[in-house]
Amino acid sequence: MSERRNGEVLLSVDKISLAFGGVRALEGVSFDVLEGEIRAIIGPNGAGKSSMLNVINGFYHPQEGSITFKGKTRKQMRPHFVASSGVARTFQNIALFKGMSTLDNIMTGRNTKMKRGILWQALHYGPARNEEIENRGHVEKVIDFLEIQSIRKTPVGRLPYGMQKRVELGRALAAEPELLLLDEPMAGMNVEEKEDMCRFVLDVNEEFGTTIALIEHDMGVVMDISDRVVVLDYGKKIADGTPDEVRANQDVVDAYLGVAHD
Amino acid sequence: MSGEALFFLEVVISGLMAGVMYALVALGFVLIFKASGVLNFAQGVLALFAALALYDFIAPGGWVDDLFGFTFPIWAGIILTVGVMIIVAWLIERLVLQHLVQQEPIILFMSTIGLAYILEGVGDMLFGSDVKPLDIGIPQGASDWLLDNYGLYVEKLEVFAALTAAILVIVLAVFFQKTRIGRALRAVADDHQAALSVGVSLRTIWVIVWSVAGMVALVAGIMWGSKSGIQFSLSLIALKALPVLILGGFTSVPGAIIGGLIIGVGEKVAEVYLGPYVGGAIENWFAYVLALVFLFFRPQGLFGERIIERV
Amino acid sequence: MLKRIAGIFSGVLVSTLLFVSTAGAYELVMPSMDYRTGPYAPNGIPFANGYHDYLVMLNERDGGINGVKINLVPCETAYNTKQGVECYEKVKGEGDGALIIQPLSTGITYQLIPKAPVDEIPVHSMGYGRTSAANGKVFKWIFNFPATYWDQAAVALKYIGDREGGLDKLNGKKIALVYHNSAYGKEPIRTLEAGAEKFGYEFMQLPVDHPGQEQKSTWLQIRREKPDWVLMWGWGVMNQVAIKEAASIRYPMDHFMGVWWSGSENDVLPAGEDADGYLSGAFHAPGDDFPAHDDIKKYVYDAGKTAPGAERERIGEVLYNRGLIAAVYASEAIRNAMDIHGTKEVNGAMVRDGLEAMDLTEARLTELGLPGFTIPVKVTCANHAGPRKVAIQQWDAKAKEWNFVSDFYDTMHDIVDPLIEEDSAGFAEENGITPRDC
Amino acid sequence: MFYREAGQFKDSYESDQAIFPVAQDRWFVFGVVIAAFALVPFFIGDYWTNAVLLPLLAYSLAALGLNILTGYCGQVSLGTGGFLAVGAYTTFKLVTAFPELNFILVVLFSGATTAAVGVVFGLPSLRIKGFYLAVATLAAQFFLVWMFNKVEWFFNYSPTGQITMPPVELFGVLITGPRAPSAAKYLFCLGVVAVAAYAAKNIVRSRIGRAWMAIRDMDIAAELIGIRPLMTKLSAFAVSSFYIGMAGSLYFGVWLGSAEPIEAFGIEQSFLVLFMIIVGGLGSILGSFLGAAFMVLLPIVLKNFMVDGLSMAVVTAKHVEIMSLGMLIVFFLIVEPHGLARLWQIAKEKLRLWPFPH
Repeated sequence: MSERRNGEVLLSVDKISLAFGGVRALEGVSFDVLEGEIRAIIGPNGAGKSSMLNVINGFYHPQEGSITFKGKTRKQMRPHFVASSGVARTFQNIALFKGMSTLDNIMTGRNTKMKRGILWQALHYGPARNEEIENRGHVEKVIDFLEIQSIRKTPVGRLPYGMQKRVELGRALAAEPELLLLDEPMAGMNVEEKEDMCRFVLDVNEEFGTTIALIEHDMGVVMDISDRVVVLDYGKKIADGTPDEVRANQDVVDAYLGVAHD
Repeated sequence: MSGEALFFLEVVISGLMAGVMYALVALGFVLIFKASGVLNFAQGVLALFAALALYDFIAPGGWVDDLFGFTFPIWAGIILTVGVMIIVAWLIERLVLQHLVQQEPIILFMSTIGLAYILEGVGDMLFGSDVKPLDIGIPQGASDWLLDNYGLYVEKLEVFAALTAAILVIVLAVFFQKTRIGRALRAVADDHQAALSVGVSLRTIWVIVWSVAGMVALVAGIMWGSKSGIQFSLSLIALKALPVLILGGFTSVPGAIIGGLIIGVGEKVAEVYLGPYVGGAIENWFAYVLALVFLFFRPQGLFGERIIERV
Repeated sequence: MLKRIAGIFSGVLVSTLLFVSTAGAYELVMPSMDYRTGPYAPNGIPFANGYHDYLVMLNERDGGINGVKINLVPCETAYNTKQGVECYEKVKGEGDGALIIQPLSTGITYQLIPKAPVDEIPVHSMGYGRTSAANGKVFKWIFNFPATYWDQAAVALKYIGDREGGLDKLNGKKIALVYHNSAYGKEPIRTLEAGAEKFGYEFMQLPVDHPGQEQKSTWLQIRREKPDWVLMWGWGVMNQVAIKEAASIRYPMDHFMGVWWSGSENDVLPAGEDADGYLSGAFHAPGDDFPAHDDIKKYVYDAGKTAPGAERERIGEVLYNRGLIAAVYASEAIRNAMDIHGTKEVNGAMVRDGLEAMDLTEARLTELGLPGFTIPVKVTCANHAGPRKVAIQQWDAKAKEWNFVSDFYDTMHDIVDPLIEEDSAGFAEENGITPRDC
Repeated sequence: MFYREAGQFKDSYESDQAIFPVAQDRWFVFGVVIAAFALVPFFIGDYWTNAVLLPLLAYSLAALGLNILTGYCGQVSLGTGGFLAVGAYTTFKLVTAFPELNFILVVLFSGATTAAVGVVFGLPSLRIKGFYLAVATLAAQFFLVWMFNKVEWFFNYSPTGQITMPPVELFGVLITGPRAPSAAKYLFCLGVVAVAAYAAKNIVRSRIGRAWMAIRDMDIAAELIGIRPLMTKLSAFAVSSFYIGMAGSLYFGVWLGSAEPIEAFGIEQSFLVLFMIIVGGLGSILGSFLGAAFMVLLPIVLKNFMVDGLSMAVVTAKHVEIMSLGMLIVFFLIVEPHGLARLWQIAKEKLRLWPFPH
């Protein structure tokens, strides 16, 4: 992954500041994500990475700054609107719907694509049934892609951790997003699982052309798969560039080695 | 003071007093919820059960009198009843809760409903369904001194209940703050694992907390029983405690007291001043609507632990 | 577990078989819809005991009614309408069929009013239920003698008039009604409103929600408004709390009057001395100084045939005697039915005729061992409420007994009759009933 | 052995999405439904209809409704009694004002009115969660019952506030009132309940149902993947109330025939229906029926067994009945906290292997 991709700017965040009460989580952070690239957000614990994703997602409303997605600028937005305009995500701590099967979990990813009203659904006939079957087809493609056919009907609560992560990725993919946000997709995995997950992320990017923004702690993985990296520390951006550039940046080294701030 | 102002004062005072009575019931809920996350639907029945047991120890015509031909003095009766409540708590832990650890809150809630049925059936069978007047010497009726000198009507029983409740809260506070077991109980509320690591078994704690709730139920049972006789209806006062709980928060002892007072005053003022214009008997729903309005501003209740949403 | 469930089912099955095999000789099936459990049990128990004891006494002493054994079928309703419906459906087909139903709850009575003509089982809602059932032309199968709630309300006004020195003195007075916030409690409102219009008193309504443990605000309003008289339509714990609260605010007890369901020992005893002077309606005497009570003690209590938990000392309580008089009316109706139809094997329809032919004179009461126990009752085709007379009794807290303080007052026909006419006409229209010619 | 799904292959998504993908289930359920419609009506008398089947059906429908809200969407409600009342009073007002109106429309309209009321009282669910919401719905319960008890228009100015259902015909057959044939009442209720259950099953396995469950399992995650919490929760309140409203219509109109608000629609009803779905199984259509059956039938079975079978005194039997009900609830919760429906599922899994454990 050495060559840079040169798509249009898909997402740009501009001078985002976010505070909870007196605690500042983000301070004037700006960066952009280009179409088709894999963009990593890294930083030590508490750097504000997850907060950043939540801002992009519309779950947190920043006090300052704006976000431009597909050429539309906004300050605040409801999460479901963000989701239906083509952003999907996974979560740091798995946020699957525990009482539902793998299939149903992934089907919820298609929610924004389905339009039939409740009366049709109650009848389960005609348009509603066709819609259901059509979307099931999409979901089956995702299931095939992630190689989870055998656990299709299993309640997700019973799946091992790695599998749950995979199902969660499936749920995000089912939405056919233009921008996929991954919050520590490999956290807590063993080496094999990590390899699988890396492969899926790269395949998604290549086969579907999906733009990916991810948070990850495993530096090796980040440097391997991402096109560009943005580094946050204490809510501020301290570096932005290709993996090699970032690796060479003194501030980044300090942040990770824990040099005292002054 | 003018007549109307005096009357308003009476309404507020009686509301406060009624609030104390509600708070006594709500307190039992809070204790159990705090330590075990169980919304104990059986709290009302527990109060009835405790009052019935007490009656049978001390009253002529009660069980002890029938079987052995004597009755216990009141203090001994109360101690024996506390003993009974501890046994009940132990049985509940043994037979029910122990098998339901780690279940969802609604399942635990349902199991306490099962308990309420069991206690109701057992209580009826053991003690019968007649009204049993409970007289343990608590002063009753209006305070003559206030009524004669100031034209102010205040119920003595309710003042007594308020004082008892105050003492009870202080005792509970000391118990929670100063004793080893009390601290363990608070630890359990915060973190089950942590509590285990300081060497207190969860099961012991559950027995203790249910015993304490049983004693609070006994106090509530005595107060309500002295007021209207011990009978089945006593178990329905649990419903009066629910709006108090949402208002005060399920986990806060001071919340139960303050919530009780707010609900008590709110519903009395509403009934007396608003009731006549809409046909009366609005107390019940007014308490809930009042609680609902508070909830809109603080979804976790006045004193409840703040709910933090994160992903 | 499965075994136990199977056990239960086989138990049910076996019992049905047993039942079929024992149904041999004709018996008079008299259901007793008790409520010995639930929030109103303290009131339900003495009534059920009175009903039980009198009928058992007839069985033991006389071998039943005219020599035909009574099969008393108790069923527990817990004063709950739905359980009452289940009970009714169960008892109505018992043996040769139930002969007369005493629902013992306003809610259950309303359930049975439309069912009675279909199942042909008469309903006697004695002093409760739907007031306009007094109109026998419309309500052929429903009886509510000896008086209705509206009569009670009218009589209360008459008594107040007497105490105040004439009904014209009611003008400008204030009368409050504290009522159980249910169909039962609302019964007297129309009558008292009509009375307010006619006599010019101010009428104040104070509903109390079930179960009625908390009445502070009600009594604070009474304390502020200072009504001259307080009437009460209460039941269960509500009565006791109301009397205590009234005492607390020092409301004069002899100006506080309950309906006949708010005037039992249960209601006044918890208030102790404070309840002294409290008034209530009544249509039968309190106490156990009647030969019938002696027979009950002898044939039922001495023989150990009591209902479970019944105590000898409680014979003669107000609600006990109410159950007893209900049993008297029921058994007399069956006796009438046997006379009219000349058979000992009566059915529900015949008992209905027996109820309509009810003419319980003082002489007959004396024969039954109840001289002066109640007023004579005469029911006709048009009038199913009988005499519609009510007396007032007063509680003597020292002696712990109720005493009559008035004669039986007649109702105010000019106020109540048009209301009954109007309400029953409405029912007839809604249900497509053509009133009978009587 | 008898319950074996091996060899049953699905060759389309459609057949894989069928309500009962396993043939044995399908036949069993068909059998039960056909028996319920075609056989039962010939064997029932007044007792079975009025004391057992009608309450069972009415409560099943109400439990189904509450299960949609609580079991599927995770919003605990104690307002069921009040919503039953809305359905019942709508029915009462409609049949007294328009006696000619087809009763099926009356039932549907009762559901619709209740749905509207349910949406209004569902609004707090946006901010208030868990037990707090449960207690907040009690505000709806107490307010609605108070209103129906107080505003005279609702009970057509009758002197006592008691409402009574006039006899109503459907396609020339009486279906309400004591003169209506038992079988007609039963079949009408069964028809409504069967259609409602079928529709509910379809809804919960489609988009809206998945959205409900997503909100139940993790509301924030659901919001972030594009499910609108407001619309989803309110739709659950609406559908749930629609069902409870129809149940109220059957409960009052066909079963009870007359009612007074505090007793018939009181807080006890709210609790009872909640017990049903917990005991039966949260988030299970079958569980709604099993729970209703448990709470309706068990007391009757216990009572009849003890009174007729053991000749126990009625009052003792009642005490034992209350106690046993409590013990059975606790027992079943300990054995299977997820309700009778799950127990049934486990039994089926055992049957699949039986009699050969491997």
